[in-house]
Amino acid sequence: MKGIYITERDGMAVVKLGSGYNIGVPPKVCTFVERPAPAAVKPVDVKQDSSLPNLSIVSTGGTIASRIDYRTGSVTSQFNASDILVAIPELAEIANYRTIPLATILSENMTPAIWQELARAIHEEIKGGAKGIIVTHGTDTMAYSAAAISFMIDTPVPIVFVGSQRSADRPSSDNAMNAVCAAAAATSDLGEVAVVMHASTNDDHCTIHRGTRVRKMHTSRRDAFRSLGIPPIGKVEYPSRTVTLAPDTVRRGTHKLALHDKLEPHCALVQFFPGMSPDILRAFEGYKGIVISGTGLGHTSTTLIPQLRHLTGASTVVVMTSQCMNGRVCDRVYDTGRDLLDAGVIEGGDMLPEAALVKMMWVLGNEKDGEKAKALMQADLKGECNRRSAHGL
Amino acid sequence: MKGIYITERDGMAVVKLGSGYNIGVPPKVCTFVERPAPAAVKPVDVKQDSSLPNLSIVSTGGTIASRIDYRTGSVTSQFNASDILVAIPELAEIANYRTIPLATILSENMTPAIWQELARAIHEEIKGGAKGIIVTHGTDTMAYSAAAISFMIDTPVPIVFVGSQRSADRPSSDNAMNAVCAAAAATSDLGEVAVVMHASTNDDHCTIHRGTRVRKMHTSRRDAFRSLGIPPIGKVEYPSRTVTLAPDTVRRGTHKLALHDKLEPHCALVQFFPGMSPDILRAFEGYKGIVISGTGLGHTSTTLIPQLRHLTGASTVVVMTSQCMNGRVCDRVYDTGRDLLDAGVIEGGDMLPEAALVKMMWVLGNEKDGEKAKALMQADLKGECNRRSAHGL
Amino acid sequence: MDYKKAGLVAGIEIHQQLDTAEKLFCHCPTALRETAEHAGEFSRFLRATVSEMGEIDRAAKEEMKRDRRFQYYTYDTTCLVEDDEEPPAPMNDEALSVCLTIGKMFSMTPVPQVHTMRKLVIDGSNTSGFQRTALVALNGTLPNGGEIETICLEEEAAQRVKDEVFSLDRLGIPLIEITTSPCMHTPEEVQKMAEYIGMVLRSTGKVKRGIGTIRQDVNISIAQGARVEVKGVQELDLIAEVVRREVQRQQNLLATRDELKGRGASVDTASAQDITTLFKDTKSTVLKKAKKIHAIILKGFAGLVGREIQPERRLGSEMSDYAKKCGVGGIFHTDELPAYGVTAEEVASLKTHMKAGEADCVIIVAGGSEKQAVCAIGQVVTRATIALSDKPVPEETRKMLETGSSAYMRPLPGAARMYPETDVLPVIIDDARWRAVTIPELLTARADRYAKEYQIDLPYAMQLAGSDKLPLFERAIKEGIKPKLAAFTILSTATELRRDGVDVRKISDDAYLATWHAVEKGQTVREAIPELFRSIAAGSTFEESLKNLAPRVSREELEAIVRKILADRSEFVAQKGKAALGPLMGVVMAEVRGSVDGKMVSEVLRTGIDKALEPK
Amino acid sequence: MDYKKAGLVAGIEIHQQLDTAEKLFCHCPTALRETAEHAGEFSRFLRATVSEMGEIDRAAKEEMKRDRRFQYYTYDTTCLVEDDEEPPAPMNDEALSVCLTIGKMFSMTPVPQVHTMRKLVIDGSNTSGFQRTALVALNGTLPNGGEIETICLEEEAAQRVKDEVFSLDRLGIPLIEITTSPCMHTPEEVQKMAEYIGMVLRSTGKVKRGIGTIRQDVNISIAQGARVEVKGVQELDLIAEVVRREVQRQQNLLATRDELKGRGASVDTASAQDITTLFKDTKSTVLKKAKKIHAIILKGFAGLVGREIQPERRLGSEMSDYAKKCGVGGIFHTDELPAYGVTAEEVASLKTHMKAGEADCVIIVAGGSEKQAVCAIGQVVTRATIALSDKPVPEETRKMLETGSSAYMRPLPGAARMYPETDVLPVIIDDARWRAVTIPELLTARADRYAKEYQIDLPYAMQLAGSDKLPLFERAIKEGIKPKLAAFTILSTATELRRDGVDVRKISDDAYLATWHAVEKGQTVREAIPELFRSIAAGSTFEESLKNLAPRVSREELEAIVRKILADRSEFVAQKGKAALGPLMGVVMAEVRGSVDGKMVSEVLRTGIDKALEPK
Repeated sequence: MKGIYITERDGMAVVKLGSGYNIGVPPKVCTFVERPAPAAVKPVDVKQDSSLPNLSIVSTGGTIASRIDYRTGSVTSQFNASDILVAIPELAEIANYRTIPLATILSENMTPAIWQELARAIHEEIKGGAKGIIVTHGTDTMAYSAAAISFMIDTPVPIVFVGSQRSADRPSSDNAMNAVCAAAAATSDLGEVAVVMHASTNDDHCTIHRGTRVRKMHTSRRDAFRSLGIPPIGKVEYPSRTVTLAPDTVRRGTHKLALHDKLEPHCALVQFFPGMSPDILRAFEGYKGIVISGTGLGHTSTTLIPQLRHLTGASTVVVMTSQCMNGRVCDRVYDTGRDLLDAGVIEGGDMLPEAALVKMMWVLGNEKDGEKAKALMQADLKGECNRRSAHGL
Repeated sequence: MKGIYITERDGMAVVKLGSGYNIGVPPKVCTFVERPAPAAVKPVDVKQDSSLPNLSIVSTGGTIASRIDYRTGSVTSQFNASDILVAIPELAEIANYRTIPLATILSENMTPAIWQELARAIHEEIKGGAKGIIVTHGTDTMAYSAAAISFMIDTPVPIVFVGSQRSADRPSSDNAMNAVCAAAAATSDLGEVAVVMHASTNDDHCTIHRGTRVRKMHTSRRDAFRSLGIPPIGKVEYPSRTVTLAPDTVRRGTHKLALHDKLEPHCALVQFFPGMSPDILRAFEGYKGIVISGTGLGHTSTTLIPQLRHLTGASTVVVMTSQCMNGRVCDRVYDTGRDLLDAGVIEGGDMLPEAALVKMMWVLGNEKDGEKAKALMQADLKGECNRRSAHGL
Repeated sequence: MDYKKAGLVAGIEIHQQLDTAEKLFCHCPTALRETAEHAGEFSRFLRATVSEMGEIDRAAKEEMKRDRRFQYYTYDTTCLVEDDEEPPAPMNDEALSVCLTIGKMFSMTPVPQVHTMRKLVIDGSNTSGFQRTALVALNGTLPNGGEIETICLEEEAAQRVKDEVFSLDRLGIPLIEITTSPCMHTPEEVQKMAEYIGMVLRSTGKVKRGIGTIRQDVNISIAQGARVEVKGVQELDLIAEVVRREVQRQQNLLATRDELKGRGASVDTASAQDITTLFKDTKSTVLKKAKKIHAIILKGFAGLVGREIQPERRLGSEMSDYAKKCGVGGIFHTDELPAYGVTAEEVASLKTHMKAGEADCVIIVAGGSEKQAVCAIGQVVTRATIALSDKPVPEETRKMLETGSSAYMRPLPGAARMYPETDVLPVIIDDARWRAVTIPELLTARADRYAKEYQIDLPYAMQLAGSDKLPLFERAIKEGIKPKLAAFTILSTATELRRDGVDVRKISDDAYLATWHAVEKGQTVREAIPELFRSIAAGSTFEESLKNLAPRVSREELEAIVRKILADRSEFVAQKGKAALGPLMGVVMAEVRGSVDGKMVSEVLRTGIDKALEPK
Repeated sequence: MDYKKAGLVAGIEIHQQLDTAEKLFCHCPTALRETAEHAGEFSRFLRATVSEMGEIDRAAKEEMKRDRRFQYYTYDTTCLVEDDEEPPAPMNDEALSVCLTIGKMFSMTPVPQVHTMRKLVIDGSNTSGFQRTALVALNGTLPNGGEIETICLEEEAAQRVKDEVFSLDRLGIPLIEITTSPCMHTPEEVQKMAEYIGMVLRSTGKVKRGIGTIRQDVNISIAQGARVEVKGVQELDLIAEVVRREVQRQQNLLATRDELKGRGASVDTASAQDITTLFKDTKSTVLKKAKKIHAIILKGFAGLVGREIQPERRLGSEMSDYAKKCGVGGIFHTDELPAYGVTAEEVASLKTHMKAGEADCVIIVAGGSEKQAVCAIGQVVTRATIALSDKPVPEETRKMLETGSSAYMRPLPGAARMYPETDVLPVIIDDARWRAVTIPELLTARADRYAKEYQIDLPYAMQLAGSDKLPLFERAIKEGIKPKLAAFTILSTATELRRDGVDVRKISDDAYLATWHAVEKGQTVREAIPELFRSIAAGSTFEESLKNLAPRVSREELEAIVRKILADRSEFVAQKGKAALGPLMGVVMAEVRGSVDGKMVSEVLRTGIDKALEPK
């Protein structure tokens, strides 16, 4: 039996048969016949329409397009404008694209340092005339990154994060629809940092979420991303690509371009749980700030308070958020809360714990005065912290 | 001006005037006149109907009933059957009550040790003939406690956790409706541990949630509790008190009474975030187990993996769950996931991170064999871990 | 009427909405909305909390008589705090400042540490079941010798849409409550006091204006009578009348009691019975609809139940008010029957059945259920028994009816239905803060100043200072508009248009200002303002309205018009001479439809007349 | 027909659903559902992925011709894996074991490390856009010399409800695919092979039974022809006929080509044009509805487009199939016109307009849009050009029509449209596992055993072993039911009732068993089974049916009945003597409506006859 040797896996030689099936066989039964010439990749060159707006696509590793070599079964991520337009032809009707390959990481490996590079790259593109930015990003930490860019850039144009929950190498992938909707959002009247992803399990529309108000709320569904605390800031219908923005959504041109790319990475997010030992908090000594994901209105057990007081005494900023994720922290209602306030913990309003963490990195990176930093943590900088909790949310 | 001295607050003497208003005045302007005799509390004695089923109400500090002394403005939590029936007369139509004051703590101070006491008390009551148990509990950690009791007791009768999001001393409190619905659930055909709380902001029905599948999802709303991963296991209409159970809900009498009250408190829950330092994991050396609340399908950054491998090598059980909170962990799809599996991390299926933590305490308290414990962590013990993810969830 | 002799003692409470940016305990705007704009609804029950004494407040108990599900409308301008789904925010400092200002204007003493209390209110108007209120200042005096007991800062209640439906837009708007001591002894004194306090409040420029933004409650008692609070007097002009009628009511109740006693009247509780079958063939629609009809005999009450104790109000009305708390529509009594479709034969058979004598009055209640009917009869017994008692005037909270009479609302609330709002931290008013409070110019002083500075007649200036549009006037002055133009437009033009049926409320302050600026810049003339306003009130924008004005008339056109008018009226001109100017001004102005400045018209007309009078 | 001479080469692929507890890549049950029970719906688009060569698979491309939104029905027995919203679970080990068992039965070699692949399928039947499939075993041989090339374990596709609507209940059910080598040369050989393989599959007791659970695809080619795969042959009996007809089709296509060549036929692509206006007054409903009508001349094709190449199929049908891929309903050609409401006059004017000669055929397509019409004409050109070419039989996947003919479905899929399913880890089949696989008794062997052990006639036993109800029979035996009772009920009673119009599918296995147990326990008798089954099939439960049976007849009652019957027929009895027993049995049984055991009837009747025959 003849076949193409693909790889070694768990001690077996994986061989692709003429029928297309792979099988794993002991290497010793294989005989080398010949090394076929690598398949010639047809160069693709797709014309772009220069009359359309210029968008820049910055890639951090989320793939918009993939290519499959059926001869070997291998899948390759593709990232240049031509490749993307071959895979998703509708994109060519929306804009002209420049592609900036910033990183190729799985998003769980995202770091504050890469956020800084990303912010600088986006800033450069907008300065260079891009009418909108699309950031392709793995979905795991996309919400954190979108929040980070929200704080780091004052943007006059849309900065749209997009990813896919089903890999681009499958016909059912959400990549194409998400990318098309992201491009539509990036050329729309939007003027803030957003995440654009499937609104439901149907291929019918995408939701535009504010970068500081979005959270990945499902491990695998297409519609994993949800706005918390506020309604979504817009939607994009598919395939019509009609963009509708909410009344409060920041419009294109509202803000002047500015880059504030400092971050203090020595910050952490800690979820409180019953029986949590104060010793765990010792790990954060020397940290510039920690965000507590407390229970209910923003509590920890009383036993943690001395250690928290110790941290705030040592100039660690401690911000209280709630693991409930919806609603507002209020530490004035119960004794524990008042004790926490007394220990120097500050209320995180209705911020998401994750957004609060990212904001803290930004605030502590940019404001060295402790009291001012605390005030900034409680102020609404980029829609992350609302004074009012609307009915129905 | 005359008034009743109430207390000292922030250096001021708080005085209640004849009109009912409190004002704070400097202590030096006050002159003692007389010490009025404490108000005689009218003894209340409400007849119970012995033909109704016997329920036991175990209190951990959540209050069902409060009493207000308008003379001084003080609010007192009440916890004996008569007091409760005076405050919520409908309860008398549902059952006969025994009250067991177990603890009076704010629920953020709940500990595994109190869970053990609670489990033993409930076991005792059921053994003693209670047809159902109501546990009043602060809402902050109610979901954790309900999960703990789910694992610790095999119960033939309903064990219903209930609390209120608005304090019992206000006319709008959800306490009465929640308590009435809880009593209805506790006398129903239910046969498992559940949380019964408002279904919406309306006073129209309560939802019955499975103890291992419920999470507090809002800091302050009445309908903060939500079933995640499965639909609610039932509902109670109000004021009709009609109980409807879902088809898969465990029915009364399905299980034989048994108490498994061992817990291993040396367990922790850790949420991963971008940029998290591996040093933080050092705090968990010597822990029997940790639950990671990872990103997406169950990931941490690659930089954490050596430290996780170190922990598993030292016999710490490490279970991966997802901070997405909906959906299933699957570490076979991406490289990081496969590396985590290789490092000895085990997949937590579709368990909630909080339920996984509580389950871990129980599993490690009851099963000393490491491999068996790991298998138990992945098995479905009390509905906390489903093999299938239903459409729409 | 000698009120001194009657022993009249009266006090008032004034509730005034404050015009702050945000509500008292949340960050929502203090905007009132159309109910049609509501964005969501929810429904709740309220239940009275048990007091330390094991008792429920009597007012609360009364509210609980019916199992009521309240429904609430939410808006995009309301939040989870109004929904009672989120702890309150800290007390609005702007609102507190307004209270302190007012307190200082009344020479009051501020409370060193202000505590927010919960005042039990379970009629549905507060989603929490209580109203948050804080005592801010004490012991004020007025120039006229009146005394202010307290100033409280409260949250406004939700507006009732109908029945058990409330609108949350109003809930939480800051409300200042000013309570005088019971220091007044004539109806007129009371009204004057209310007028003065209102003027002081408006002097701050931080109170809301317009219908419903201020409400007076009047406390009235006479010798032998009882303290009665008449709530919700919105028109200042009615205050004295309300006091007069309440005095009348209490005197009549005392007189009625004396007559009843003289007759040896009694309430025959044993006579209460179900008489549903008696009316099974009745033509009375109310009785026909009833599931259960009960009746009771009030022995010796005949004639007195139906006798007027206040215009349009009888003892029967009082009983009816009580009975309504059980959910029935009211009562029937034999003093008023036959009527309402009940025939003389039915009345006769009722009296026979009840074995009622000539001196007796039979009361009938028609209930939707047995429970309702029994409850209603119980309420009738309660009220009738009071009428016979040593204290025939019950202490009550009453609501004002349109004409100044009043109807029973609920018992006077117990003073002790308050307990601390633990979700709101106390606020310190220290010396520094109190010293920093500045007192604004009183409106009366302001009127004097206007008169002097702007040469406006004093009564006119007083009117202006008291006007809703005062802030607009102040803004106009600041923007350089001539004071007289502004004052005239506000006080005369707008008033005339309103009398003419034009909905001048639709003209925004911005439209006023745009109009004035256009006049000042010569884009239009003063005389065109009425036409402009008519157009704006009809829905056009200011710009559209200006464009659609009668075309500007050029000097040449004006001269031609004047020539024609003078030619047509040459005899008149010849006859009147220069005095023709006045009468003819009106004719020309009407012709040019106000689109030419009067000065120019007068100039051209004068020249024309002069020319016409020139010897030919 | 000499198939050897024709060069027939055929192979088959058998797809058989496995009867496992859970699906292949998730933990859902393998239950089929009524679409009315669906609990949710969603809709998706699928798009072909780009291959390394920048090309899209030809079958996939064909599917993409239309922009299709697929709609899916979900059930409470499906999950997020079927929704393509969750990574697949590891491969179902139970299903793999069944495959290994079958592989061993065919003496195959297992794959040491089984890799799951994704096979591109974008017709909507797979939510992911691919079918997961794994090659499990290779190179088998059959006793009759046949060869099995491969066994694959695949997931079943979603069932099409209609058009673009699919039901997810079937998606993911494990499917074994058995592919023979192209080793067969007569239609009958192919059918025998399918029968044998089916028997082997059923021998495992782990395959699903009933309509749709097994599907055969037949690969057929003849000399000069081409490989054609006819898909979806569900009835075994039709396989030989399908082969015969495909041979006939290929031969006819070759002959047609020769004739076309002889005529010098050609496709006049330049003649393609819009002729919509030509039919603007037509009475043909199809043409009237069309937005655009296009036509083309096939020169020299006259008569051949309409000539039958297979029963009910013509070259025109083939062209029509191709055209339908563009969304049109089909084509018209002048070989079949006038017809379908198109008049002779219209045909004449068409031919004139198109300048078509006598030997030419004009093809018309009626499209819903310009794009559709152009696409359809293009497809007609493609197919006509093939008909003229050196290879006039295109390699195709075809679907079987009811009678055994076939219609074009799509091009043969490229072999290389597979790539690894990275979400599923490979599975090792090591020696230990392979050795542990046990081979079950073949159904043929089982029939022999039944015949011997249970004294059942061999043909009857063969029937039983081959029956859907075999598992029921085995269960009955295990539960102690008499084999003959079970066999008789399954093979005779049920079959007769079915022929009688009774819906015996509604009788559950549990009902069968309950019935047998009732017979064994004497609660009813064998003769009552048909009546019981009728009642159950009509919707009653077994218990109800048993209760409503004709009342049990006691021995006394039976004796009375017999006495009466004998008395009524005394002459007959006297005449026939003991031989009257046979005929009268039927009469008595009818009278007692099967509610008495035949043996007792015969005994009582015999006694009665004996008594009647006794000399008086």
